[in-house]
Amino acid sequence: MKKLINNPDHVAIESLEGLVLAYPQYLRQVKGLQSVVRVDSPRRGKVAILTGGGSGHEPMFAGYVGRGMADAGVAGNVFASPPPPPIYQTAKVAHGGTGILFLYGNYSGDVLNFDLAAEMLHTDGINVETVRVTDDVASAPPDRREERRGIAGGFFVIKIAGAKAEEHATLAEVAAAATKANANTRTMGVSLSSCTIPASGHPIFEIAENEMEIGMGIHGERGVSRGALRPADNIASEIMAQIIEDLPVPRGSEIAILVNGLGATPMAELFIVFRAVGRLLQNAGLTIIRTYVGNYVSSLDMAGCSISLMLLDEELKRLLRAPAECPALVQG
Amino acid sequence: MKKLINNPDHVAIESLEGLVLAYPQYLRQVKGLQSVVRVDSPRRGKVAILTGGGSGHEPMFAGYVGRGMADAGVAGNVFASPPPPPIYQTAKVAHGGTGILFLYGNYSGDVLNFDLAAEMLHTDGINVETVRVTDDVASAPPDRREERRGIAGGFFVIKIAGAKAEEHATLAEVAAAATKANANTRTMGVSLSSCTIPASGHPIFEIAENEMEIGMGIHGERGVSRGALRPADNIASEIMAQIIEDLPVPRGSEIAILVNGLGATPMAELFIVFRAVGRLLQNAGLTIIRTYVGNYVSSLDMAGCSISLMLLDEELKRLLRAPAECPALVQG
Amino acid sequence: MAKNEITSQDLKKMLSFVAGRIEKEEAHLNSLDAAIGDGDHGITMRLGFQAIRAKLNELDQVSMDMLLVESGLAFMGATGGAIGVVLGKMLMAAGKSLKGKERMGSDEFKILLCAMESSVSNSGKIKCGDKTILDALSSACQVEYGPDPSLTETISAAAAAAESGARKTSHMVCRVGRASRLGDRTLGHPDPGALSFSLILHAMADWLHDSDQRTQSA
Amino acid sequence: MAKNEITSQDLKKMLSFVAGRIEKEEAHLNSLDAAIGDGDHGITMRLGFQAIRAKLNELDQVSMDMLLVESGLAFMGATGGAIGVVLGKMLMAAGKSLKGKERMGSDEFKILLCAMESSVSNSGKIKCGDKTILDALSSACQVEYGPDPSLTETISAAAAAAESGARKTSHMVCRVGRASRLGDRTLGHPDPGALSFSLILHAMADWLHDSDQRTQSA
Ligand SMILES: Nc1ncnc2c1ncn2[C@@H]1O[C@H](COP(=O)(O)OP(=O)(O)O)[C@@H](O)[C@H]1O
Ligand SMILES: Nc1ncnc2c1ncn2[C@@H]1O[C@H](COP(=O)(O)OP(=O)(O)O)[C@@H](O)[C@H]1O
Ligand SMILES: [Mg+2]
Ligand SMILES: [Mg+2]
Ligand SMILES: [Mg+2]
Ligand SMILES: [Mg+2]
Repeated sequence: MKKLINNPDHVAIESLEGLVLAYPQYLRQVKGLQSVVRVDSPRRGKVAILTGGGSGHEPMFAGYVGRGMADAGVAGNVFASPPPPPIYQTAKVAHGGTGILFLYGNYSGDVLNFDLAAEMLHTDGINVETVRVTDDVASAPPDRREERRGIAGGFFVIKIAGAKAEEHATLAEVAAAATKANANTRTMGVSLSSCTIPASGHPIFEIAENEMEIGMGIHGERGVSRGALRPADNIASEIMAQIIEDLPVPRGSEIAILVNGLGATPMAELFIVFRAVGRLLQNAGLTIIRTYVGNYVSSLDMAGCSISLMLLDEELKRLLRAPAECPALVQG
Repeated sequence: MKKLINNPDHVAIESLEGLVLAYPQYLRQVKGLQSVVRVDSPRRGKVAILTGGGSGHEPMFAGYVGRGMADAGVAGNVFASPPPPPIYQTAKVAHGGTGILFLYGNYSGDVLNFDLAAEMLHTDGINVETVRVTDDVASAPPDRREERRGIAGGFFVIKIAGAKAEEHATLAEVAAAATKANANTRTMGVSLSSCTIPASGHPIFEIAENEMEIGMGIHGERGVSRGALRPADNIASEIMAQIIEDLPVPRGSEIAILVNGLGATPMAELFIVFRAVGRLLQNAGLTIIRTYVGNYVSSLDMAGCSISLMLLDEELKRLLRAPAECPALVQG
Repeated sequence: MAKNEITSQDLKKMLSFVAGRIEKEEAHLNSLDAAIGDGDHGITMRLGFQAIRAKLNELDQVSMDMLLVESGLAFMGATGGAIGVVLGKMLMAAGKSLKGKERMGSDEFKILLCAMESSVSNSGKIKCGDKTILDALSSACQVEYGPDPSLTETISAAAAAAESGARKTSHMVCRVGRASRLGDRTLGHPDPGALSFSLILHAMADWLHDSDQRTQSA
Repeated sequence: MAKNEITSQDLKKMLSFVAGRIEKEEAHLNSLDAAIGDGDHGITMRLGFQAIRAKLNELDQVSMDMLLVESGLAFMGATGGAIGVVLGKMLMAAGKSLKGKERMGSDEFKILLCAMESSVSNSGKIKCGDKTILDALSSACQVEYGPDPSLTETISAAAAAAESGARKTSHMVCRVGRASRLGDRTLGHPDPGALSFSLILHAMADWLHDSDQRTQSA
């Protein structure tokens, strides 16, 4: 294991502290906690969006806290949901009086911890709605879509919910927009290498020098097929075929695309993948309203990428295009 | 070698095509060439900034073409300067009638090719000024600073020159701002792994599982010290000490910082490095006007990072803060 | 004769001993979790028990029930993840079952086990056979003891049962947790949470055995 | 008797043969460059000669000088990097030295070598001993020939001299190019560009030998 770190047990907190130090214009750390809120929190009258989950997916989650995005981000240890107390306390700091949307990936650890925190907030009389991201096509069949796990598509859901909340929508409206964004988003990834949890020091799975696995999850969960590494064009078309089979997108539709690096993938490779994706989509008669290419939701030092597609309607298009300013996204 | 690519000989062009397809709002490809210009080129009356160099450093160079940044970016093959003809032709497309600034890293291949292109443009009666980036502290002693190579600090120089040109400054003024930015910028890197040129398939140098090299260049050029991998805090302080020794920065100075990933380094690690850097600088009584953390100038799939510091005066501060919109940087 | 009861002071020492054991098993638990989950279970357990140990050092003259409730809170607060809530709640339920007691003997321990089991199964989401900590816990609850067992005998038997329950999870397919989407790939590997629970009981039994010997030789 | 002159048609075939040889040496040249530079020299040479080959296929009935000038332009345009300009200019200078000639014999070739050398050393930035292609090129220019050598003999001797010049670069320290900052680390490794040049001359000599044999047996 070769990492630019100090104590392996302090990776989550030190990375968060670095983020806060780098972007004081957008966020501040909640005192004593492994969490951040918008620098201008609480915003009175605005629904607060709280996101979070295990660390190791930087810049997710805390990197998406800012204007037009989330109000709060709570980081657990590497690959572990944060516990209820910091979720609860961070929510209290971010709450602007009109309720809170919990927005996170659908993993049982996260569900257990966020649900407990939501109960504690309810006891305090604070309204909490929850939307769980379930964009990973590979993680369960279509008839059990609600069991799917959440991966890079969570970026789109935060973007949409954040923009909706910025319009001073109600909690129900913000939750509805997030639910729609999630329902319209599909992601599938490909892994070329394992990742290594700092405190463990060992790769979490084995993969041969010439192998890749399509559909692998961001914690090494099994995907849909393992085989010899193929050219980027073939990988892109296999992934897009799986996505489009799961979410039929009629010709003429408008969409957004995210080609996401898992942590150890050079930008050049992501652009080569997007080149294939973009051409496929143009040939399918789709209009790409906006493209995002980069490290948006990582898996520690895993090599590989994921492709996320969000099908847009007029509302989603408007919200996607709305301005945003946070460490991991600036859009005018 | 495990890469998301197609033909190894087509990495440079396909990555550029992907970039153009992803960001049609900022740039367009020059027909038939491995180069891009701003989507609204030529901008009449504005000095055009042309940057370029070998591929493999994505998002440098083409990713910095856009408003408030460069007007044109010419990509060579991996680690090879582009030849004179595409530089010349791209310059002609971008030229707005008031001259061109050539802005690139100081490598003999680049110097040879860009100088030839500049001669060709002079023959056509077009004014060309050249500023070569020489920010790499490790590459030559202070008394031979003009021999130093250019690495991640080129990002700052493009940002400053781009903002200056946007103010409709003259060619001489833009060149002067770029020269000042370069004179005020220092960078040093640390490598944890080699990179592999796609068409070669072999790592360009060996480094043991527990080793790192401080000061190594972005093509594997030897650095100042090789030794056992140390904690991020120690690496950061060693690099900062070398930078500050080379460019004394009085207490109270204002600076900009870039913590740059070399291609295979997770964001979490970059934030941990910046945490150390930021604290050191605060303790040194310096004010960080703006921080950039991410993959700004990569070295294919090399693991490691570099730290760049630019000392600001009033003009540089204004230009640094000016808006910019290009694939690799959006700033309001 | 085996010791029949322990006090709050004993429990404190016992928990600290368990913490040490869990820390030693970190790498082993990580590798079990890497096979079917995300490879962090040993780390999480260590962090949780480190937090328990730190909390125990703070607490002085605290009743048995509060010792366990505080341990549960400390564990949950320091870890997160699935196991944080599940084991945290188990410890709190264990504590509540001892409310008003100054000593824990065999009977109290049996009740405590049941209380822990309820805290997991009452969540409604998990049942036996889902390949979780519950499979080890239920096995421990179902032990049939001889007449009037000592606390040491009770915990030893529970530990053995938990271990065999944990072993049996190898033949189960995971339905929940970060491992749940692996489906059949989880066959042949035991559930790390179940194994952790059996380790905890074994460590408790070992501590009691040692303590019994100390008493005898004294 | 060795063939004494070649025509434009011969030159075309010869260049194409050289291209094939260079392609075969790609990995070797990369590894030489990896030792002291950025590891791309073999790739660049292959791309350059592939471009020359493509250009030659386009050109029909072209004079000898234009053949080389066009090859130089093709090489430079397809490669970039330091070697693109340097070898590109060398080829163009070689072409210009043949202006008006329909055949190249030993004398023409000696003049051509000198023209190539001037194209490099006139840039003013490079001198012998700087560990570049120039060190192989100058060695080739300094050969003392016997009386009235054939073209084959001339090129063979030049190739041998270039090779020994390239070998000697192992004892030099790099001053320019992407390798220049390595300083002493470049000691003990030959310069890849110098070696490429000797490979080119060797391939030309080999082609001539084969061609001479074909002529004899015909
Ligand atoms: N919903 C659940 N109910 C009960 N136990 C669970 C549940 N989900 C997971 N577990 C237990 O947690 C263990 C995994 O713990 P750990 O690896 O620390 O957390 P995570 O799954 O969040 O990475 C599993 O082996 C299983 O025993
Ligand atoms: N300024 C120069 N003048 C002459 N030859 C040079 C110069 N710089 C480099 N070379 C030659 O170019 C070779 C390296 O070529 P190559 O690796 O293809 O280009 P780059 O150095 O741009 O990666 C060196 O071995 C040397 O012979
Ligand atoms: Mg986990
Ligand atoms: Mg090169
Ligand atoms: Mg786990
Ligand atoms: Mg080279």
